[in-house]
Amino acid sequence: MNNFLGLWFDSGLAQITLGQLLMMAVGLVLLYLAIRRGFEPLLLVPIGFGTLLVNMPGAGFEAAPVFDSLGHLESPGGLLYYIYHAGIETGLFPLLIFMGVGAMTDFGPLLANPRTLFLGAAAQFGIFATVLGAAGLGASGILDFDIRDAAAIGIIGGADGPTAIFVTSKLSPDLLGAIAVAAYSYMALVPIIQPPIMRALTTPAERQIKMEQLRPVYKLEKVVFPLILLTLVALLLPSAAPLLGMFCFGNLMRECGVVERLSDTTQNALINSVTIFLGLGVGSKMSAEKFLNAETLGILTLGMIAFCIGTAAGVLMAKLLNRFSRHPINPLIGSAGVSAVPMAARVSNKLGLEANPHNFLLMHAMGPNVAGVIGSAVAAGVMISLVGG
Amino acid sequence: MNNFLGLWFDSGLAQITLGQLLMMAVGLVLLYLAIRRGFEPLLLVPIGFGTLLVNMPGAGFEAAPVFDSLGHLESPGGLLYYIYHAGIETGLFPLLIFMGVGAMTDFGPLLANPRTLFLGAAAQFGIFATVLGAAGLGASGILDFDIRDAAAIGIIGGADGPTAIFVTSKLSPDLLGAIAVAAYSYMALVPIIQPPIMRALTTPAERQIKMEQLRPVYKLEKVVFPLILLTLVALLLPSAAPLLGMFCFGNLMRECGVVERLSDTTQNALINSVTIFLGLGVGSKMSAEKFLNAETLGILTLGMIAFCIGTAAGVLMAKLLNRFSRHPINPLIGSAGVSAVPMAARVSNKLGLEANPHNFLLMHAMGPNVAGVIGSAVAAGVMISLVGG
Amino acid sequence: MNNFLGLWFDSGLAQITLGQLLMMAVGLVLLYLAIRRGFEPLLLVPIGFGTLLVNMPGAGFEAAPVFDSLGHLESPGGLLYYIYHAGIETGLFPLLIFMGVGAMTDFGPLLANPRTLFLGAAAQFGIFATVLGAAGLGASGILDFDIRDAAAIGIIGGADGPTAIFVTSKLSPDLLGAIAVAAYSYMALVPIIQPPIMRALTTPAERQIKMEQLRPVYKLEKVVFPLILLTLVALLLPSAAPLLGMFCFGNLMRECGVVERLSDTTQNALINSVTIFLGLGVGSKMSAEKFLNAETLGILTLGMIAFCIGTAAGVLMAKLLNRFSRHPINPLIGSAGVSAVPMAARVSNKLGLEANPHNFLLMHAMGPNVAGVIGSAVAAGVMISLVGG
Amino acid sequence: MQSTLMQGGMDLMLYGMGTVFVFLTLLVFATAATSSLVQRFFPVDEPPRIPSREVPAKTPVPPDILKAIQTAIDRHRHRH
Amino acid sequence: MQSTLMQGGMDLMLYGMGTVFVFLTLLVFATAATSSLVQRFFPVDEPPRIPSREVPAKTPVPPDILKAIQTAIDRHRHRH
Amino acid sequence: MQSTLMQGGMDLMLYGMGTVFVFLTLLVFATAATSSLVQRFFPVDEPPRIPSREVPAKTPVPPDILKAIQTAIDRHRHRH
Ligand code: NA
Ligand code: NA
Ligand code: NA
Repeated sequence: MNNFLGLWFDSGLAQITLGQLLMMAVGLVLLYLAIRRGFEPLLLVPIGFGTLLVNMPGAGFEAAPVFDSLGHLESPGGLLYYIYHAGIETGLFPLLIFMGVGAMTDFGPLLANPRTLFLGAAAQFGIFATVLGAAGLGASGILDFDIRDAAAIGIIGGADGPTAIFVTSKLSPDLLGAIAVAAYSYMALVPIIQPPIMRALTTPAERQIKMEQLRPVYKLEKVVFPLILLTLVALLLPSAAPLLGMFCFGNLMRECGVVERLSDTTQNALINSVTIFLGLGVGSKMSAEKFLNAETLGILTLGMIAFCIGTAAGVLMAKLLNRFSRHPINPLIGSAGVSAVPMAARVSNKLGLEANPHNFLLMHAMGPNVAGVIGSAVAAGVMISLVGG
Repeated sequence: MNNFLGLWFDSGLAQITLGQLLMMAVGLVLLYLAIRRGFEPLLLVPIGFGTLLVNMPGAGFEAAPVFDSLGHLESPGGLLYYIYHAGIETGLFPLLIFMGVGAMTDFGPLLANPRTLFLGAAAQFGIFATVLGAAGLGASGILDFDIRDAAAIGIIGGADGPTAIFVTSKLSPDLLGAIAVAAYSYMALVPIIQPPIMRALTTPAERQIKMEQLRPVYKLEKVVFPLILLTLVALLLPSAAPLLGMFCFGNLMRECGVVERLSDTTQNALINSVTIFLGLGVGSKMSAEKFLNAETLGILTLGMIAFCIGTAAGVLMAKLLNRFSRHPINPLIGSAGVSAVPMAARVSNKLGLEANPHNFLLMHAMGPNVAGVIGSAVAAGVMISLVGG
Repeated sequence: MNNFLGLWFDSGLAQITLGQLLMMAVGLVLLYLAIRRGFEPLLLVPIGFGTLLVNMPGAGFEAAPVFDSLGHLESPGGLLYYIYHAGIETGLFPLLIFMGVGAMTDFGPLLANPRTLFLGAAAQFGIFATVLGAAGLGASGILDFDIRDAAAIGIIGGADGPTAIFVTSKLSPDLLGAIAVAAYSYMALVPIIQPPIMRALTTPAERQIKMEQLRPVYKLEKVVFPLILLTLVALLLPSAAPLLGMFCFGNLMRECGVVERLSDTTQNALINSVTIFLGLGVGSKMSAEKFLNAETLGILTLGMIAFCIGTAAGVLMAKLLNRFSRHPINPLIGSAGVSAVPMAARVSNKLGLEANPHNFLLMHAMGPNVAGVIGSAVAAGVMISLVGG
Repeated sequence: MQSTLMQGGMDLMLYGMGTVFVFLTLLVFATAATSSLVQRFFPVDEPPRIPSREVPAKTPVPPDILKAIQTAIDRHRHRH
Repeated sequence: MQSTLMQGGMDLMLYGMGTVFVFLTLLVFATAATSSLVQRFFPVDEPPRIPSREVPAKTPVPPDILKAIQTAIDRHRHRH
Repeated sequence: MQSTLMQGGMDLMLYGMGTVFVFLTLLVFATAATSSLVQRFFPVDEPPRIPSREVPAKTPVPPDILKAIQTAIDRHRHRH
């Protein structure tokens, strides 16, 4: 009979808390958004499922291993415990993802028109404006944010998932769940968030600007670019070196043309495996006490604002550049500077076609798009350097 | 001269024990069964080779690393030491395999005919009858089994390799080698073990029963199924959550249709890599002192009995269901409830064709077949919950 | 203002040392050799890039993690720290590479003509002559080598990257960078280093010797070969068991024909992933204090000598065998005994075609070529056994 | 001691088989309920898939490769 | 305390945006300089690649498979 | 000390080359013996494979893809 009672007290029904129930609902919502609405499914399916797993009462997915006094394992830890501590706390998974993203990134359009780097720079204003906003909420006592939290929240505006996870796991790991969810959700919402802002800040005439055909790019330029980027990082901002170093490594493997085997694995089996574990590991931070609070609402709101400001800053910078340049720039490609590769570039293209059915902006927008990845990683480096000490 | 003597005393010939020689023969037999007889080669080739490696005298495949007092590595551990402790003792490898199996499993036939879940439930009787048998051998003093050993031995009847390895590594790690070998060997022997039992328990008329064509299954049903299964696990049996959670995760990735990249890697590079390491790691428990004893004989005998009882229980349950149902069930598909996917379903199909050359049972038998996987994982959860404390 | 100064003092420019600058130049040279000159790019691209990463001032790629007194992580380690300590210091990565190499190796030509194993044996003389040379330089006080360093340096002559890394990480980890760079560079230089020696030691008549067509090889011979090799290792030289055991395991997976899934992953996703990490991890040992010294010059010189002696020994052994055999052996295939698969075999083929346009030696040279891999692993085992204690 | 062991085995069997049947029975009902919900409320969601007669191949040819093959065939046909 | 937090946020913004712009500006110059060097000194290195209009497929068909397809097509044509 | 080092190097060379030759010689005999056993007792086991003239490609086209190509070709031929 004791056994039977044991089974019952072990059961989920007897142990479940309201918070866990709500978080399981959150997990299901994330899965719904990912599967039916197409919200960044590669990450939100694992994050959503991880949320379900970690909130199952008594399942022990997050349990730490127990060792006896001699160091022998008495009871192993849970799967998500190992994933989080081996891959996210150490930063390994975001860095490997960045290597894979580097191996998938074509810098051709950026090299053909390097000025688009300025658009990628401007769009990072969304990050820092949001830092200020979060700091304001913290300073006024409305929400419980310190400067490290503020920095981590700001990075949502970078529209770059692995960067956000890397920075947050270093600066403010308790906010990891909310920040990752916000970052990936808003990246998926780019086609809804950006167009009104882009239309509001541009005239029809500006939206019809036709850009010059991109010049061809030599293979050697592409091979040398990651090395130049790495050199600048080494000289100016070593705290951005982990992210950008692995990014450049992946890109060099892609472009050098002599290690296709490695580049191929990096872009497929390796990044896919790590993506699964990264998502599950982020999910392991989706517990009720960390997610169901006012701070999460603040993070979601601030993240949205960050995207809007970044979008606006990119568009305005494009208009500014247009004043000083004889090569016309369609300001619609400025919004692509927030990164969210390649969604934001597609949005630019779509609005360009709306204004002029013969105006293909996709390749032009890929320049600021990948520039935004570099810009966010630089911003991440500054934050880790200034407040991560 | 000292050096030369050192080389000689280091050599295998000078150190080898009779037990090691016998275990190397066991390893070769496993390789023979896997390669020439087709016994579950994906697992038995690595297990057999791991057996050879761990029994090579002086090779140190199982050596623990040595650290000095400051925590610096003085001498690294052996490959199998790391594999076993990182992947099997922690349960990570069986769980990743289960994720891959989930991503390979099509629940369509089960959803088209959910009653077949009862067949998967009945076949688990083999597990628990064997627990009782092992407990009896232990209680009578014939063999040295306690309740944890008995539970681990019973799980052989689940006909599910990763489940058996997961449970055994938690409850009775010393028996891991024997239990894994028994589980995989008998899974391979299903075409020999099951038919006589199936024929004995059915009449020719029953074997000729033609089942109704399976109804088509909506994609949405398939997407929702892993979530329903997970919810039931969360509410009723959290101790089965690690296994079934990862199984459901893999299956959701397969069916949701938006993460093909991840599902593909899960079904290929990831499960293949883990399978290699899982097999080698199991092999590392195949040492003479753990394998060459009366308990192993008992395990092999009990495991065989478990398979037979499970097969019989599945067939009898199908006959019972037939009494109460207007939709006919061919009792030959009951035996597929032991799992051993897809071998047991093929056996059902083969015997069905023998009875009536137009009677294709394969898809009908896939229902109880995958139900048996769920049933064994539930049984595993009960055992971990009741005796794993 | 403090923040700004902080950013500046954090910056690379303020911190960089001359040694780091020079090492970054070394990294660039390695990348140049790999990408433009085709020097073993699969390894030298990651090693070269790892050299850049580890010499970036303040980037912390090699930083150790910091734990507080309760064992919680205060600050995570750098990527290369984790890679080096998890994969190279433990020997896991070289062993997994060896498994992959085994799965890629076809022993058919060797089985058709087992005498070519003698050529693979003779070519190992390069290893041991170099050990003697390094010991001489150490004994005379010219360079700071002890017997462990000498053994590790000698293994360069094995022309086998993972073997060299495995031995060096056990015997002399500080020399790992220089030794790995030397090994892979000279493997790439085989088409330049070997031909003059081969021409000097053979007469035109000898180079024109036509070898008998290789006999067909049964599948069963190929399946049994890795088991025979493993048995000999188990009996005679357990210290070579880790390398040769994994090599045989990979080869058995390849040849047994029932685990194509595993063999395929071993030859692709798995070996590619590990190659990336192995290269980066070796790069992490490319710091100025470990690489920019007289010892590195000594290692590069000795490594070159090792290759030359090995080549010569192989050729001379072929001539010796020819005296005692009625089946003619073209001495040009002797040089392939140093391994450097398949480059050395291609060199033999090329020189054979030069001497006689109808003399195809490629398959004949693959025998000593793979024999050289076994020979080097045996030599590695002797060294680990004699000086690794 | 001995009888405790047998008692433990009996307990395991009873609670085990009980849990297995309760669990799978609930799963039967939950699945059946969901299926009828789906068939009633999302029936035209998409054409249902008829389970094929064969066990599906475990590593299907990736779609991009199939497309490449199709492209190659098409190009080939044009050249004729 | 509160004002320190706002001050920290302001600092982050100023140094952050400053660094981002300085860094990317330097990158613009470095990239442009490299490109003109390449175009001047290594112009015939190989035919430059025109960026395609489409976002490249993330998992292209591996070259060996393409070759196999080509081979199959060729063989097929010979049989006709 | 110094002479110890030279002595160690000599020892390594002697024992090393000795072991390498003994080991590979035994391997020659074991291999030859096995081969003749196989040829005598399992000769018709299956048709022996003649080693091809080329170094085999390291990443062959997977069989399922080859089959898909073949299928595509066959289908294509039928359509003509
Ligand atoms: Na960005
Ligand atoms: Na089962
Ligand atoms: Na060699």
